[in-house]
Amino acid sequence: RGSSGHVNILYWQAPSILNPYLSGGTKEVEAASLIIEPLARYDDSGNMVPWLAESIPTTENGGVSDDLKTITWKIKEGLVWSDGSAFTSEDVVFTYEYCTHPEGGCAQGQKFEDVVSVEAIDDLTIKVTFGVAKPFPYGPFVGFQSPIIQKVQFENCLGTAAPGCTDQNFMPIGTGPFVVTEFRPNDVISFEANANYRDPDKPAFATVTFKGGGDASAAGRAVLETGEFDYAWNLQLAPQVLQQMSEAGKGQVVSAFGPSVERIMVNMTDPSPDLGEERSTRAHPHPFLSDINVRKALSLAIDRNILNEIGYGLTGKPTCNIVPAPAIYASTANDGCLVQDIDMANQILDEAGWVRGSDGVREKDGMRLSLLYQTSTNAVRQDFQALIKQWWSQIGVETELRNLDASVFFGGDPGSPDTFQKFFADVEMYTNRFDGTDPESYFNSWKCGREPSPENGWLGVNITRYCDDTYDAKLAELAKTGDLSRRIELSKALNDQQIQEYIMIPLIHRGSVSAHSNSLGGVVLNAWDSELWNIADWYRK
Amino acid sequence: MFNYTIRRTLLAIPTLFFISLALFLLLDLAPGDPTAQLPLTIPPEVREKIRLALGLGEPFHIRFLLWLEQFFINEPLHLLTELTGVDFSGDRQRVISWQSRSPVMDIVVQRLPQTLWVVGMSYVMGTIIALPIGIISAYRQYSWFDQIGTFVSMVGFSIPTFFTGVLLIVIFSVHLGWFPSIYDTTHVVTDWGSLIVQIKQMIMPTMVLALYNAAQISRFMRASMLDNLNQDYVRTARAKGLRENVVLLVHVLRNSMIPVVTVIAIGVPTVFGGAIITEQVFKVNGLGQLLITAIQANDIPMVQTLTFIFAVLIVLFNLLADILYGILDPRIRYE
Amino acid sequence: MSEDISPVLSVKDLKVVFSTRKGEVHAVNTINFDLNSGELLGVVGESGSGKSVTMMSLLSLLPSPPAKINGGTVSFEGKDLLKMNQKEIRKIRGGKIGFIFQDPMTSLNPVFSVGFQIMEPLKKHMGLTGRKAQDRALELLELVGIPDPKKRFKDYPHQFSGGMRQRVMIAIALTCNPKLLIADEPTTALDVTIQAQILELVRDLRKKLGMAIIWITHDLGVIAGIATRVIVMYAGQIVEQANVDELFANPQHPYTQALIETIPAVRGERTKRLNSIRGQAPTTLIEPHFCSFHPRCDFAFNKCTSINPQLIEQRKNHLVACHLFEDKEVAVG
Amino acid sequence: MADPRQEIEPLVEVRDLKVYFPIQAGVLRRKVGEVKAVDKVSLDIMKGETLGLVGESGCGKTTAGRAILRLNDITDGTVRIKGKYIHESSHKELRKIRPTMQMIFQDPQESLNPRMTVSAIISEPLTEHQSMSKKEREERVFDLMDSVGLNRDFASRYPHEFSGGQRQRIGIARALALNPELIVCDEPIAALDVSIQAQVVNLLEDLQEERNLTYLFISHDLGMVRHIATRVAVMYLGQIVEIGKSDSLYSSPLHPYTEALLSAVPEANPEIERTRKAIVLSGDVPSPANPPEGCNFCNRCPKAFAICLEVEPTLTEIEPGRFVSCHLYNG
Amino acid sequence: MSDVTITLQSAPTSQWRDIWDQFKTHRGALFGAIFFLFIMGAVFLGPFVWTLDPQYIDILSRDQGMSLAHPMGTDQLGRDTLARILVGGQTTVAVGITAMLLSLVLGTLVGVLAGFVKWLDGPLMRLTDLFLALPILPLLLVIILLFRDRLRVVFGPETGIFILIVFVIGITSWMQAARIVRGDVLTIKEREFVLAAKSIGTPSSRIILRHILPNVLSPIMVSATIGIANAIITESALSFLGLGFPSDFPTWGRLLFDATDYLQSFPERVLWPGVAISFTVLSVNYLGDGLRDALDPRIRGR
Ligand SMILES: Nc1ncnc2c1ncn2[C@@H]1O[C@H](COP(=O)(O)OP(=O)(O)OP(=O)(O)O)[C@@H](O)[C@H]1O
Ligand SMILES: Nc1ncnc2c1ncn2[C@@H]1O[C@H](COP(=O)(O)OP(=O)(O)OP(=O)(O)O)[C@@H](O)[C@H]1O
Ligand SMILES: [Mg+2]
Ligand SMILES: [Mg+2]
Repeated sequence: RGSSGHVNILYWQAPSILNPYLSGGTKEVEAASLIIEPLARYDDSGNMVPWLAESIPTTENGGVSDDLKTITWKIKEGLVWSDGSAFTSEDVVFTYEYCTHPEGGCAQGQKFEDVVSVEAIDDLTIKVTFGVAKPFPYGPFVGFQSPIIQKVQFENCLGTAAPGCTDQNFMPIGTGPFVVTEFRPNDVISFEANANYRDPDKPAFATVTFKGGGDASAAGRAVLETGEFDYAWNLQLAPQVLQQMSEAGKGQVVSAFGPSVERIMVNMTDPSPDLGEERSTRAHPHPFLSDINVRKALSLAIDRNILNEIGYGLTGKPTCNIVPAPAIYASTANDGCLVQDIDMANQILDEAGWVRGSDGVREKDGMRLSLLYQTSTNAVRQDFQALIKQWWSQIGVETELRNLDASVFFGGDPGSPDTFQKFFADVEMYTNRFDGTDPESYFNSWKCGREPSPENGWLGVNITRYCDDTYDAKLAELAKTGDLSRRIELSKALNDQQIQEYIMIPLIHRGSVSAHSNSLGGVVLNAWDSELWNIADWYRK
Repeated sequence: MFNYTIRRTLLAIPTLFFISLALFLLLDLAPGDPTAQLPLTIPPEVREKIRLALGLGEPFHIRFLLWLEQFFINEPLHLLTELTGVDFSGDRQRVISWQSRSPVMDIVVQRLPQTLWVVGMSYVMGTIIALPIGIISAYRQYSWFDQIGTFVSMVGFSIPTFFTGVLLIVIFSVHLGWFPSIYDTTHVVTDWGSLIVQIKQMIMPTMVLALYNAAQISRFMRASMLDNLNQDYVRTARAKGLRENVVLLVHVLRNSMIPVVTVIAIGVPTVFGGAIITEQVFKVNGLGQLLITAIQANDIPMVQTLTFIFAVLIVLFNLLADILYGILDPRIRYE
Repeated sequence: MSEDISPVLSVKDLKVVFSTRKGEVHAVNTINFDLNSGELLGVVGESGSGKSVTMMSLLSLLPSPPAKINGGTVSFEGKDLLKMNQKEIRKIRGGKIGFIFQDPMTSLNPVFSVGFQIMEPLKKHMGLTGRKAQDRALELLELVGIPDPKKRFKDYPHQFSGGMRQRVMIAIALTCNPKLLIADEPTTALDVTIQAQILELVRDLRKKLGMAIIWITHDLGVIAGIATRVIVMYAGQIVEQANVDELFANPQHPYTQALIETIPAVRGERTKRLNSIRGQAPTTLIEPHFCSFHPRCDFAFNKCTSINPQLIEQRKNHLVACHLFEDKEVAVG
Repeated sequence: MADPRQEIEPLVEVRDLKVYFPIQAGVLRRKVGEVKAVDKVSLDIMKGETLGLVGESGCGKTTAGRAILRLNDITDGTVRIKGKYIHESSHKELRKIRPTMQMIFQDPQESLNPRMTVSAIISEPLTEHQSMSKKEREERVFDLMDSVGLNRDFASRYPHEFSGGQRQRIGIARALALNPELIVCDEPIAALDVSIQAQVVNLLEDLQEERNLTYLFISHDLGMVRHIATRVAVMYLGQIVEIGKSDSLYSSPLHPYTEALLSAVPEANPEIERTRKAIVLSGDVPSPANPPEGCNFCNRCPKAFAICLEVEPTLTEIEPGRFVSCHLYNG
Repeated sequence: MSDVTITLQSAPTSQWRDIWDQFKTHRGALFGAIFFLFIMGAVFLGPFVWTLDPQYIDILSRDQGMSLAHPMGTDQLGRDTLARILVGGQTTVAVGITAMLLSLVLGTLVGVLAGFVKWLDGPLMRLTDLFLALPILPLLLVIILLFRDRLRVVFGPETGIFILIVFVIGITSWMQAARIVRGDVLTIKEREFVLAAKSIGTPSSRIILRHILPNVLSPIMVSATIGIANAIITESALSFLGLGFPSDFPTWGRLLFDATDYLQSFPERVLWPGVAISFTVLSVNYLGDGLRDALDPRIRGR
């Protein structure tokens, strides 16, 4: 333990807090994963592995009840917190209470959706009971967003008291390989090895500096070119920039694929400002995007290979699926879209009666194919926008580009017109993914009735406002199905329906990209969990 | 002079009140949401709950009054508590950052050292460089020194720091490896060696900013010197047989410094907030970076506090500039 | 005045030009004069005639560029001031030669106390420091008639009235017991009653200290009351030079004559209509090869437009530069 | 000559004119005192005459002149011009009266807008008050330039391209543009060279004759005032201390201040100068913010006696047309 | 005739000629003017000569160095850099000039009113203090939010955001000008020629227009040149912060910002916009120096 000395980690977005229940941001959750741990997590290939638990409970081993309503976890024996006290099931129960406190505003609340109770059967056994049948009961306490916090430490921080517990939020006591020695919000965290860590030989590093700030290219430069840092996270950079940086020979770029997909969402409702309150609501279908031919043409005109080459290179793959991973769920039915076919697109539009006007923009019944295309501010996305705009112009579609600050676009502020939920545009582009390895809730979000609207304060999740009975029927079936192969089948069908109706136009299956110095060993990039999930195994070569 | 000072100070109070009201209103109208940083997988209902937990639901005037109380009464009391160890503050509610759920002022205090070290130093450096340049350019007006000085200051003024910064990093960190490209805020100076490290990591950000500051200050200095060089009293001083550098550095400089000192004083607040881009480029996580991350994360209490602190500093240094003016210029002092 | 007394100051063929965008301004053009010890030389002439430039060039006080001394010698105590290096000339300035400027409002540095400004040359030239310098400065303030000098010592110039400031300027000029005092229009900015005070003071000081004085003014009345000898300048040249009584009694140059006649008197007969000199002062952009006054002169003839008259002794100790008298000069010479 | 007032009615009547400037100080900028720039000044100016106004710097000459034209706000007192009380006129009414009264300023450089051409400067009053075609206006400007002796070719030049005397002519032309009856000349020659002063004064005299102008001639050049003025008023510290016919005032000044003032003027004549004994007044003029108790002049007056320190003298007529404000004569 | 009065008797020259004559003598200004004209010509006429579409993506020819087909090379999407510099310059120069004009108009208005109208002085100067203390970034966010859509509807996306940016830069940078102008107005107001105008009966509005404004021209000129420079820099900083124009709409600031990522592989890519910005700012500055002198008849006379 501690033989490898010091390691420098650079997150260009700096963590502001180390309590993942108060801030669900990736940077916070990942930083916290050095300290606090869940009962089970996903490994680099997306398999669930027991972590603080003895094993993964299943229906087979009796951990999950047959009615799919309870799951019982067994904790490893002899676990201690970094302060030396014993880790018990009380802590797990407390974690549940902490996050579900009605006044708490817990960022990971959805992990505990449908949970009715969490009980400590004995010191090492916890039973979680759901209100409905849960074919996939691995929400609570699984994955890096749902780690266990110490009851003793957080006892007085429930509900409205939570924000006041600065010490606790900045220096949580955990079971992980490291403990915080100093925390400076949005700047830097210093860690040292946890003396009470369960594996006496780990971690290899005695101390960690976790620095934040700057931007991706500076982070890449610090690891790949100057060698000042050992590990840099989330290098969303153009492939050639990464390529040029790694030529310096100080480090290497690593990537791993999870379920993230960069896609274009098509607005099925009319975003015209003239509609006032009813703008982008299901009251008015979109004047021309309701025509599947138009949507299809838009998708056909895109060359996903070039997009990938420009924006992602080895860290992305062109895709035609909205659920490209885990591999078992990935459909192959739509792969035709990988080939750009402008002629075909033109032909489809011609046949559908969209004729080119004098300025080259197609029209029908006085309606011009003129789109507003919005996304968040990000160099790669803007390159994509420019390219796609040009391709669409080749099929007679006029495009206006707009990019919005990410904090506004993804902010969900009901007062702002620029959120992706309000979707006051014709198409928008962003990346989304689902949590863990089961896509059910993901599909569920595109259910009819879940679209954002003024009635629900624009809080819906069915962003495209697509509404279809057959889709909803398949979804209902999925919710009741426990059998994996049937689940896969249904999932693929749901995926294919979205794609073949051209409601969502997937572009790139994105991997997470990071870089580490050549002297850092043991890095196994994980797209399903925290990137730092195995930091206990890292060592200096 | 005393009256004048008091009068200016009293005037500052309503100004500050209106500034805080304006800032509050502005930020209230601004889009963005503290839940923006949450991943998309977090459902909107949860976001809404978090938002309510942050106290976003209250009406405007209540939040404003609450904030005024927190900022003007509770925070000073807490400060007092910390300084004296006697508990003045009780459990008064402090201004809490939405991002880190910790008192905003604590973080601000934490950021002060690097802000002062780097940005403050750059201002000092800029001034130190600028003054002699301004003096010489004025004394030798239209000489090659003056021409080059003008050219360099214009270039220094016109190139964005996000570009100069990256350029310096590429040259000095990547290719030459002389200086680190990332500022270590945890570094403590304890001995000679660590001082060298500190200086090394300060050089590049300091220089980038110093160039920018020096460009402006030297222009002012030059103009002011030129104004004074033509005054009658300069001729008197020469007629007394004083040496040229005495004439220049005692008689002319003192007079020329009067407007320049106020310009410098008024520029000080930018030290605290104006270096956003440079701080970003060199990862000097100072107050500027704090503001920008707070804006990006829509951490409204933090943004409010920081912008208001900057506003207070601006008003304060304007006041200070007025007072300095009086101290330097006897004509005002004896008003 | 006997001629064998060697003069304190002797200016020979002094020429000063300024280079400007429009060309070279010949501000001072071949000026010759001597100043004997104890004498008070009055210099009159209208604005721009080169009075100040002449005096400032003596001590190299002109900014150069644009000014350039285009030849000539200025011998002071046997040395040529124009050939001295910076260090030597600085010893003279404020030490051997004191200077008083026209505008007392701007000639003092506003940010230093009056005491400081008086002590500066004391420290520089007499090596006095601390108490001694202060005592001497107080003495000087007393001398120039500032009431309660101890109290006023630490005051700043803006706390003094115009007349008082001019007194302070005089005190500064007198700090090192100069041999020569050059006063450039010291009373022009002041009221008549204050001017009377200052003139009184200077007469007193001259009696007490006995230095030579050059007094520039364009008020002929002041000249009449204070000067022993007078120089009349026009367009950078001396057009007439004589003892004061002689000059007022027998002005020779048409310019001098006209000048004296244009002044309405306060006493005696009231003038019905003023005599005026037509036209206005010339520019000095070209080195004159003609009489500069000819466009305004009632007596001008051909020669005046083509030849620049020389300053010649027309009567004893009375020099005039005018073609009207050249025949006489030939006769005398 | 008989008293002119019996024949001609005064063009300007000023009674108890006061112009005070507030002094503000303290934290709240409250008024803590007043500069009594003009304090109870009464005078008449007859049609066609020149009234000289003399006095030391800061005694309130300019302020009085401006107040008469209502260019300053008047604190108290009345001003009547051509029988019309203008001290209470509104801006609109004033604008109508403006053409009858004009001003010529001390500094010809300062009083001309450096960014306007001569013709623009001279035609400004015309554009303000008369509707003329461009051609007519141009013609009028040329006429005016002729009458003040400026070459017509200079119309499109800027003030800085002229000598002081010429500039003053521009100022005079501007003042004449509207055919005024009263012109207040505020030290019109002070900034000029001796050789030029006479030109300007002669011009003023010629114009007066030609156009039957009335002048209030402010100056501290006592010689020039004597030359040009019919009557002279002497001011000290905001008050008129003596007023009378020019000749008699100069030959036998009554007020000690007038006496001292006149004696201080040097004469361009060495013989006179050698014998002349100036009355050198001690000290400076007191600040008009706190004038001395009693007679304003008492602290510098060589002839002051007890009562001067206590009682303020009033301006009384000693001889016909001769007023003095001094206890020596009030007794 | 003799030479003595030569200056006064030469034929009257036209005012513009005088200005030009004076301007010519200032070498820096002449250089600045020529260079600025060159830039204006290049960015506004250049696109007619160099007709490549700055938006056209030619993915095959991306990341090219300098060549005949692309004299300044191409960017990561194969867009022609020269065409983008030219078109980007239009926006940048237009933003610089209009924002400067706006801030000048505002600054002059406030300055003149504060200096001339006594009772407005206090309130307006407090307002100036207030604006000095306002943070530009949040302000920008708010303004963009509140007005973008309305302006987009009326003016279209690019003009709309142009107006916004100009507006934001304008209203956050007028304070210096206002202060300087106020100070100058306060002194000019006391000058005798203003009193002369009053004695003629010129109403205040015309006194301001005819006498005060022309005489505060030189501080305004100085503010103007600094203003252009400032606006150009601010616009580029906005690009850095991801605000500002649509991404496919080139400006020099954005080109420079986008290129910094490629600083090492393609250094020329930062060079072009960098040089363009600095030299424009520089030339404007020298130009301003010369203009200030040339517009002042007093200096011109010397
Ligand atoms: N710095 C300068 N640059 C150019 N010309 C100058 C400069 N200083 C003086 N001159 C010129 O030199 C000539 C003489 O000026 P000087 O100041 O000696 O006149 P003066 O007789 O002292 O006038 P005044 O009575 O106004 O003081 C003038 O024509 C003036 O224009
Ligand atoms: N606007 C003002 N505010 C305050 N005090 C003023 C103002 N204008 C003039 N004064 C004061 O009023 C007094 C009279 O001034 P005024 O200008 O009338 O004097 P003057 O006789 O014209 O002097 P000068 O001969 O110097 O022109 C002076 O003490 C002056 O300081
Ligand atoms: Mg002079
Ligand atoms: Mg006056």
